[in-house]
Amino acid sequence: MTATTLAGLTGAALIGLGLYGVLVNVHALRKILAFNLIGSGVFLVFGLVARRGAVAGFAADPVPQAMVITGIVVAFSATALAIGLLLRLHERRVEDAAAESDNRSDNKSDKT
Amino acid sequence: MTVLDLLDTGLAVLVLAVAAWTIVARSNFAAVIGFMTYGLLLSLVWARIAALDVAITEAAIGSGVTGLLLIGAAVRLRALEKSDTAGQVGGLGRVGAAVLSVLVVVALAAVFLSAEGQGPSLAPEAARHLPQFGLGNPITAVLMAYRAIDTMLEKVVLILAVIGVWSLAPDGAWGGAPANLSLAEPDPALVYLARVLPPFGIVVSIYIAWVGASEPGGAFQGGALLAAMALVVLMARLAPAPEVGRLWLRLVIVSGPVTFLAVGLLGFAIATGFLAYPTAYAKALILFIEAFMVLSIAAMLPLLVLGPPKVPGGRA
Amino acid sequence: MAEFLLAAAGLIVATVAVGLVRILAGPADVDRTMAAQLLGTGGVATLLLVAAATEARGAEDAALCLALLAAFASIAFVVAAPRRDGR
Amino acid sequence: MSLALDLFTVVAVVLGAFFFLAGTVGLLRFPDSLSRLHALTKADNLGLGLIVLGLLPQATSLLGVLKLVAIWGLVQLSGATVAQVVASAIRRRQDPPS
Repeated sequence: MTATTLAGLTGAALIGLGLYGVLVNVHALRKILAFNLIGSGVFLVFGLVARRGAVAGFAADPVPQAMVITGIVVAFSATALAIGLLLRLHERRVEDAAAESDNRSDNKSDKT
Repeated sequence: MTVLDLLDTGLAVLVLAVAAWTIVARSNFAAVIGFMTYGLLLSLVWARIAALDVAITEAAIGSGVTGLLLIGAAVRLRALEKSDTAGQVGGLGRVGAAVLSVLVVVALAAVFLSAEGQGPSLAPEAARHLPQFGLGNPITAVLMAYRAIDTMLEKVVLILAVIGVWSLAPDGAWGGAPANLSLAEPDPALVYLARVLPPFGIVVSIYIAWVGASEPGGAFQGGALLAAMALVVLMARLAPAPEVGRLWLRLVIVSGPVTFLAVGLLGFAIATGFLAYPTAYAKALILFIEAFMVLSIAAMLPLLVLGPPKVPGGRA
Repeated sequence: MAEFLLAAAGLIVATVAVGLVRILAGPADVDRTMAAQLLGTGGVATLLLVAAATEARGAEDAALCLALLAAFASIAFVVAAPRRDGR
Repeated sequence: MSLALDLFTVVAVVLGAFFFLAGTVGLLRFPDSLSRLHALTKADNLGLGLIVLGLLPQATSLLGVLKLVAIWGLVQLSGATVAQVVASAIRRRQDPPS
């Protein structure tokens, strides 16, 4: 078994692990991590595809590899935005909880 | 089985073990540290399958900016972690998810194992036109010439992410500065590192970006390293986080894609069309674009880590 | 020579991999960080050995990136970690 | 000549790998965080240092030599800083400010 096939199988296993994590983990941060595992698994599959395109003196096909680099950048952007949203949501929850406990003294709050 | 096979197998097992740990770890913090380790191991795997460009990207971003982003989030969400057990997936759900995941893995593995031998390849095609651009690294040629529009739009995606993160600011803080990365007074040793490391870091970033024309490396990798250096300075509080309303900051951010677009449009006049380069100046133009891309990447990645503005600015 | 260098690389990966048990066991997050730091240094060493053995173009540059960012993760941890408890 | 250089490489790399082993054993076996940190710094300094030293004769160009030395220097700097910063983090945890 070559390093390349091994990397492909690792990619497949990572996709599976990530899928399990996205489905099972409750915490949103952990879902983001798991989603990134799926992403890097897919990238490794691209690595396999690139390596299968190794012809006539080339170590690998550059096109899938370049796509992986673009993919890593976009995945990072998406992760950063997701974490930004998550943190803001958390802040709002804390603010709402604080406001609710303030209001509780004078009127009955109806929790949504 | 040779030594190299053993090394590869060991690496694969390690990657999977650490990945599994980030799924099952009890605390978010432990999971995040696992994820940083995972990025590092992954870059070793990329180095082993002849994808050094990707290995450098993964090393620069995986062990740098991503880790800081995730650690910051894990710390701020710590309170949430303990209370939030509602909606826990039950035993049956877990078994179902596990079965589904195993099925996916088996199906994918079967496909990969059945696809033996040569696949379709664009490598000769990519290499044939290399001299035309004066480049030696086919990946840079793919990124900057053959599929230049992808790379340009990728930078636009980064800008959109920055705008998205900024737009999460509370109303009063718009145009102000993001919160500090460190909560307390920084350690003197860290301040020392933040003074000594960045000069070396700047040299290495420029080298990686420059060498990308002929060897593995490139603009994004160089920019990500530069971004990490900026974050070291910010962590040591040698410089304050910039106010997001500043004009210079916004100009730096858009400089990369705008230069790319301008040169692309210039292609109508001096070459055969949009994003085409005249053969005589191809390498010079590509490096010109890359220089601005390094700058805007080095500005955008730290901004994504810093998060939305929190402190009201002077001239919002 | 190449075989020897690769064997050394394999040995170092195996060694620091065992050290990763500290990531699982902890007990404190600071111990986990130390294991990650050891893996970082081990990764640099591995890349250098593989670069010398297989003459893979760019492996040294990847090692250079890792070396430049060697302190990054640990510092990020210490800076972001809450003050009182490290657990 | 080349045999002597190869021998030098083998000895230095083996020693370097040994220090990685020692660092890992220390990280796993030592009872508290500060002594584990002590073990870790040995792998950072001596382990990588000896491997770089061993690889120097195998370098094919001046740039290669320069890179190896730069890598060692960067890891030294980072390792020293991390040891300081982590040690004070451990201390803060052990005796919280009153």
